[in-house]
Amino acid sequence: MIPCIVSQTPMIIYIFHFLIDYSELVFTVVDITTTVILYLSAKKTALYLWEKQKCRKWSVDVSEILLRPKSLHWLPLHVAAAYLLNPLTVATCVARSTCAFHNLLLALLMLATQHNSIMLSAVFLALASYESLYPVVLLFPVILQLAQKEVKGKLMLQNPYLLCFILEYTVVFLGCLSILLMLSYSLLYSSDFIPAVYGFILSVPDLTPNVGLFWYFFTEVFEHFRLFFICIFQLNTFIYTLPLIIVLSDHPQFLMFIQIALLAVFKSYPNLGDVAFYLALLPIWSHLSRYLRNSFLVLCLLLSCGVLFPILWHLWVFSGSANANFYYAATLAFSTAQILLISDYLYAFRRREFHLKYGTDIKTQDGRKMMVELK
Amino acid sequence: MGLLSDPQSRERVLLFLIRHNSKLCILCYALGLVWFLLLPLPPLSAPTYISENALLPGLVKREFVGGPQALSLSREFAANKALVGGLPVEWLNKTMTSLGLEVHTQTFAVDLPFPDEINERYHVRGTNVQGVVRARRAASTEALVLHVPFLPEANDQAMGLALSLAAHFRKQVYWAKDLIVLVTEHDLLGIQAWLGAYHGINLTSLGVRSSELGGYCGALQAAITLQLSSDVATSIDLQLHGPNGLLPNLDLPNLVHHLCLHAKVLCTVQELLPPQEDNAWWQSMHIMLLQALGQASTKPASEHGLFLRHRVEALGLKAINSHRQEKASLEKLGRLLEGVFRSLNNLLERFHQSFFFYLLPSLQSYVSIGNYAPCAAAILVVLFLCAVELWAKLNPEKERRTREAAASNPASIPWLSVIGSIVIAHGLGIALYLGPLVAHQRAANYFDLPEDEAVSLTALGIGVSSLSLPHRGSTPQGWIWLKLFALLELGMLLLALDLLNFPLAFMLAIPTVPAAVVSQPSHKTASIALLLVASPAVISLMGLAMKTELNPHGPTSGQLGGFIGLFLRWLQCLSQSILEHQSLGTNLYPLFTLGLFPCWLQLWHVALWKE
Amino acid sequence: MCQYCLIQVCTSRFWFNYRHVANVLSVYRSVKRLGIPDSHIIMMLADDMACNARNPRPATVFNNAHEQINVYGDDVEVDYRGYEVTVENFVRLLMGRVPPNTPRSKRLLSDERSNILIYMTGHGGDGFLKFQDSEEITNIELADAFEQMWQKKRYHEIAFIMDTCQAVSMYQKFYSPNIVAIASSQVGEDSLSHHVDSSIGVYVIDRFTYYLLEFLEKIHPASQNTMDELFRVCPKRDCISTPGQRTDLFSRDLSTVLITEFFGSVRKVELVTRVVSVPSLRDLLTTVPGKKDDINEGVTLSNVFADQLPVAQMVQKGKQKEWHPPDGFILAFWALVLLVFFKTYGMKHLTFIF
Amino acid sequence: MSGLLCASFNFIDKTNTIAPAFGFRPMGIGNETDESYLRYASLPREIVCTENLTPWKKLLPCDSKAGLATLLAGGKLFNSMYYSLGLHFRPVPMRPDDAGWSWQLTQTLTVVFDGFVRSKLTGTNGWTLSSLFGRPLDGPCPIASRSRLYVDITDIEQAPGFSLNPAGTTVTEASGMDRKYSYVLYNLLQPSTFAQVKRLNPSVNWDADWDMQSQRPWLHVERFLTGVGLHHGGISSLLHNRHPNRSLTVHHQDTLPWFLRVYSHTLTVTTAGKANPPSYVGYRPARDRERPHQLELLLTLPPATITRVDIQFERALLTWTEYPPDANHGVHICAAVVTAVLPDSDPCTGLCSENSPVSFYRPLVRDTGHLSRLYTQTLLVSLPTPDFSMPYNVVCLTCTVVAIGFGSFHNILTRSFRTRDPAQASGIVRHLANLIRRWRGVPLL
Repeated sequence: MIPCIVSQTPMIIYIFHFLIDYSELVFTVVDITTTVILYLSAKKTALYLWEKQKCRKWSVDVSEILLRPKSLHWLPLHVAAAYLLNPLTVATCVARSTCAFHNLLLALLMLATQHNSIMLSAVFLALASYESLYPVVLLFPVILQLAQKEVKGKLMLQNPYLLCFILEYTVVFLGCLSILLMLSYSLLYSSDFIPAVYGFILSVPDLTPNVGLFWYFFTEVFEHFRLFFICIFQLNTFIYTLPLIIVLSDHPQFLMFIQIALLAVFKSYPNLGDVAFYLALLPIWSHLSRYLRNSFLVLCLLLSCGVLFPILWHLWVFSGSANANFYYAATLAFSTAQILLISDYLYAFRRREFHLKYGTDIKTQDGRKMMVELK
Repeated sequence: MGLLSDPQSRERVLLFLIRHNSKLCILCYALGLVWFLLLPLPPLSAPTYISENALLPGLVKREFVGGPQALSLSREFAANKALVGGLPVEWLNKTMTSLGLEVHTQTFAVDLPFPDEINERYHVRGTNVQGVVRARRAASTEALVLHVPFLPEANDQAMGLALSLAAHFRKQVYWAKDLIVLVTEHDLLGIQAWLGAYHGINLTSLGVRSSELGGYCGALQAAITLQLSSDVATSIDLQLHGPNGLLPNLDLPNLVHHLCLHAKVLCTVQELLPPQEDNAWWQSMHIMLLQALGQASTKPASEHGLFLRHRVEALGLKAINSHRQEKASLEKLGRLLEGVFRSLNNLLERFHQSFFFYLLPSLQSYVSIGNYAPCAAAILVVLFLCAVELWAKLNPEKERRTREAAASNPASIPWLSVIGSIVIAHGLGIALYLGPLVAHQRAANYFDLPEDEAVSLTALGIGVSSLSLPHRGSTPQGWIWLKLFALLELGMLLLALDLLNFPLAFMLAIPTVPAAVVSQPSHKTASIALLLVASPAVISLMGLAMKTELNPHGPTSGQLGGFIGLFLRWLQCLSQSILEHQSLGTNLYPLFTLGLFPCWLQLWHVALWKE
Repeated sequence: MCQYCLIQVCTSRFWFNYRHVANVLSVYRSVKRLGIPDSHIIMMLADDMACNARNPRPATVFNNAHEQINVYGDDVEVDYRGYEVTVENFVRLLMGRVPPNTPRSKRLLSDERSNILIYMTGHGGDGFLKFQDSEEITNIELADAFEQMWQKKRYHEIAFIMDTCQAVSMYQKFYSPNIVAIASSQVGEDSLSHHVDSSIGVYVIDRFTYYLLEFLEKIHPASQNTMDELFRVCPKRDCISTPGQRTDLFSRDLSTVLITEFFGSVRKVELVTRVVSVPSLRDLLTTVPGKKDDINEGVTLSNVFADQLPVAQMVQKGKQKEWHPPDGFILAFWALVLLVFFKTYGMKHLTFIF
Repeated sequence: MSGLLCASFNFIDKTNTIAPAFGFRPMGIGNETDESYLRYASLPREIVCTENLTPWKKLLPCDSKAGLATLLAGGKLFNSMYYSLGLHFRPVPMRPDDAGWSWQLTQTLTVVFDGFVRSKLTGTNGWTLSSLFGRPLDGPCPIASRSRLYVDITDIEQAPGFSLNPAGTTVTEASGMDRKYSYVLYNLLQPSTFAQVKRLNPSVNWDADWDMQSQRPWLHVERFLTGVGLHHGGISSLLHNRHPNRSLTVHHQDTLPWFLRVYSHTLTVTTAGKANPPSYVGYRPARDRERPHQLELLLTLPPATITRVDIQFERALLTWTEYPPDANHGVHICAAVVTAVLPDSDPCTGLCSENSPVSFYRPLVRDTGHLSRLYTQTLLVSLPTPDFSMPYNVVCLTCTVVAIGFGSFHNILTRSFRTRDPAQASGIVRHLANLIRRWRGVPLL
């Protein structure tokens, strides 16, 4: 494991080798492209949701929670605005974090997936996971999404078509990945970059403060527990994939969204750019807002964290009058807020599904309104 | 999570909040106020102590005997000052060299955005002189600063004392940190230039052109700014706060206070005698309020302040010569300083043991952040409660509205309707921030005013004109969104301020919070009245009035009493604060214009909301 | 193998702990006076007081305000100093589990015949002793360390002297045989400093050690004082704390044990009858040229000195071209991009993307 | 070594050792020595004190019993402005024009006394051997082959009322074109030296009004930190070339620890406001916890200018066990080394020029001029520190947050929705109610 100052992949470094001179321009362009792509993919998603809603059979009196063409019509615009006008995005762009590229790749991946082009999605997925490892987990939602079009028959594991499709796609993906790795090898004639990049991501050696949970924890944790906790935390990042697949198997879109959001919270070096990205996707699911439970609380938390981060950082690092704990507290609050947000959306989604199936107001025999709860 | 997940209990809590909201708000507000009033009393204000072991105050034998030398040097300095009619650089060079110091000079030049009428300066040219006592056996990785600001008509004795102290220190072998004797011109501008050059950065928006500095001594650990204009002193006043309410680590004032007790020199803060037994509460409250006002004004208490901004613990010592009996000679003061510097020299780590956030009811007791945070919290809670209520009021609306929204055009998506006024408010804030600097030139020529008055009048003009904007919302419920936004913004603002500069935050919160909570189109008059009281102008005016009231010396001569005088002084302060923001980076003006004013304007819109 | 070993530990850094270093050094001085050579003394000083820039009397450490004796002396040997003084090093030293490249002066060369005197001072608490103000050694760790020493036959008898706050708590957990322990203060008591030297500006010595030294000054290598007198050196009225001692682990009766068995070393001279032939210095020298010659045959060094500032080389090296990716890579890269593109949508579908 | 000299050399490890490409060329004969074996490390925190001096003296022929070494008493030496002990070990030719070679061990000790304070305290200008070292010389070391005492009177000769007694033999030596060193030599081995005086105690005196402003050396280096706060920062070096009309070529070598994340693209070299690109930049980036940054520059300093070398860095956060015990004091950054070949006219004291009779370094530089190696100040960088008392709390809190996430997702993902009649209160309430009902004999819920 050889973490150096730069722990980017050889490719991106090589590309920067050309772009470094006019980087401001590059980053602005990248962000705008991302916005456009998000717009396109959101449009596609809206259509997708609409058709899905049409072709399904609903229970009675669910009219009020159904999607409406008007809202769907304005949805892509909202998404684009939410990304481009988000102060976090602007901040990321100003800070020139390579996270912008990462977001671009994710957006491309989504677009490609929407367009059911196996090759492209595989390429972008490979690129994304080549850049920062974690997007590997997006493999499953992508497969599910594509399978809905490509595979005939029900999406059951017994279905041989599905199996061979999964196989095919995985092979393509791995192929792209290995080609990328080989390219970077041919770039350096050494494979040092693999530990340098992925080792750096997995075994968290750089403890520079960020908005995540890892840095202060691994600053303070006792030496002999370090490895154990690293395993636990990294596991925690990936562990949600399986249950999510089981529960959301026929809503790959939402699955993908939740996955991206979770990565943004639990990855080892999270940054505001990731948060901005999945916040930008929220408008797609604005029809869930009815079932959100503590949106206001989350709103306040996120806002105050946004204010507290720079201030506590300044107090700790520049005026030296506060210590690390203050900033750490802010990161804790931020993570909690995000977790609440995501779990809320998940809850709302399932609740809506439930109501779509059984109707919005379920009555008992004597006409009292039944209440719904998780059991 | 139980509360958050179980729908029933959440409903119940929400209902409870909404039902008793007004009571709760009043309760919290009152709690905050009362708590603040109780702060000077024992359980909340603990007795001070020195928490850094390494200081070892008062163990050393004081050997300074340079009293007469100090006197003669100060006389000589005064003579040369009169001769040159400014800072006698050559003389200082010669003297310091003859005393064995390593001398470096730095010339600097600053151009203020507009002439400063109070100190009569516009294009400032100056020189800083810096004499270094190299620690013999240390690798000059750390340094202490003894800073003597050059004042045209005062501070000669300070210069003499500093020089003779340096001469004494030069002979000693026990230094682990270099000692810099620093003489700066043009009070804050000079020290700003020096610190900027020393750290190779510029923290202000003004370009300071300064010559290359020599004689670097590594990291500055602590600085003492000395003001002494008489041959004897009756008391020493500690000047604590720097720009933007920064405070030195509590150990530093404690150290000096401890040594003063040791040397039997009276030591005060805010130039007020330590509280006596009878009505101790009011006296300590008085001191505390003065400190709070000082911090809230974001103006450094003395030249030491800028050290604090560069992460150097610093303290201003101002010797006062009143009619009291027991006087301290220069020699005694010199020994006091010697003690201070030897203690600082003993320090190994940087100051980090004691508090950075505190209020001083007196030098014997302090209020730590943990004890005053509750008032801030209580008052912020008021805003939060109010916001929750609004949100709850909005929620049933929201669903109906979304349905309509789907049907009708998107422009009536509820919160879109208020974006206009929000943008306008902030735009006006920016205009108010930039306006004076851009427009003062023209205004001055047009009305032929002195420029700084032109500046403040422009600001005032922009501010007032912004009140007469159309307050027309398209939707009946729009004002709720607007108010919600304003409340959140105000809350965030105050939250941020509470961390940076508590006194300022508190003084803003006291008037603005009730106004913000009350303001509604339904009861206009009350909300308008409150809002007027809470308007930035009135707040700052009140602050100024309070300051003059509490000022121990009473209103200084040459100021008109009464409201007119107050108003004129307020105008001055306005231009001053703009100037200081430009030259020293104090953030009162941007805070008021970019932060408070837009919030207030939105609330104003809310109050005058028309269908 | 040394018969009498001495470990002295001062565990506290920072200038204001001057007195702890003074304690250790004054004990060091008096035992040297009683004949223990430097090679048998292992001294750990957590910070350098003598050459600390804050010390007005450089290269000296005094243990009382009159500054008669400089306990630092001119030939002091500090074996572990500064950051080297850690719990790990101390325990390793006791157990002899030092890394192989450790010099002899940093090892405790003792066997089952050696009496060891351990003197520790620093900032203590109930059941622990702070090292360097950052880590602690607990009394249990210490007791286990002694037990291991005993098992590995690293000592015959140990005299353990401790001058910290609540020092008694440190020896309560001992369970290995042949240890006699003396501590400056009971649990819950602080052991206080004796007095200030106002010209140096610090407390110069702790009370217990001060009176211990008063006692040791009277001892000379042949004196017959016994260990139990050691327990009476510092009555409560002198050092405000009450010293404690522990003798139950010690097999012999302390009134028969001489102080000098721990605090001094009486060397036994053994007369040999046979003549030992020592090779003379000249012989050694004569062997050197021979070695030198075959060196010359081995490597032929050009008899010139290296150019100290090879500007030419550096400039030439500075001019070398910057890194450039292999052409193969570039070709492959762009080829791949185009391939992917056309594979997915040929020219005709370009419109289809947007 | 560490045992021999009581110094903590065992702290030298790969995290503070660099392999300079061009600095520190072998001082001995033989160009062919392989640079790949060359290592350079320094411990900026280490203090030199009596316990180091003592073993150093023990290496001398008759340790401190006789000869010059008797002067070296810790008390006086360590009370000086500057002192340095040196041990140099190198191969040298046996005899001139001889292929044979042998090892040479050179021990150097440099002390700078504070003349100013002495003259202030004792009101006299001048010094005697005993006033500097606390005692005069009595006799040489008997087994020494060469034992001499030089007094450099180059500048001071012109001083009014200059006097030196007892007079010794004066040696003047022209080194270079315009510079002339003159020394007074006392050869301790000559019996004549101790013939008239029992103990040799040379004393130099001059009149009060002459100030000791000797010419300052051509090359002067200053190094300092810039920036405020614990995140960004910069290290700047000022290299003064005071030579009126000759530009100097210097080699600037810097070692920075890995936890300062130095950005090589921020390296700027400016002379009088204009960029002055170095003709060679050797930069080897650090690896976390493995090796430090290594920066070597070849600079050309125009005559009579100040050249400024800036480089920016960011501070990294270490794990709480990696901090030194006095973490809030900061860490010391070891000095940069500036190597230059100065013209012989450099007005520094004879000691630093190889051509001076006291020097054992026979000409090492082929062209005229002598090698001089300047070490800058060490720097004190304060690092951002975590709260050392927090580990348990942090572990608990962070795990709690993760647990909240896990718990809530677990809830939502594993359970499914059910409808329930709100009339019947949930769980425990119902049980209580039932208890009461049973007691009252009312039908249960």
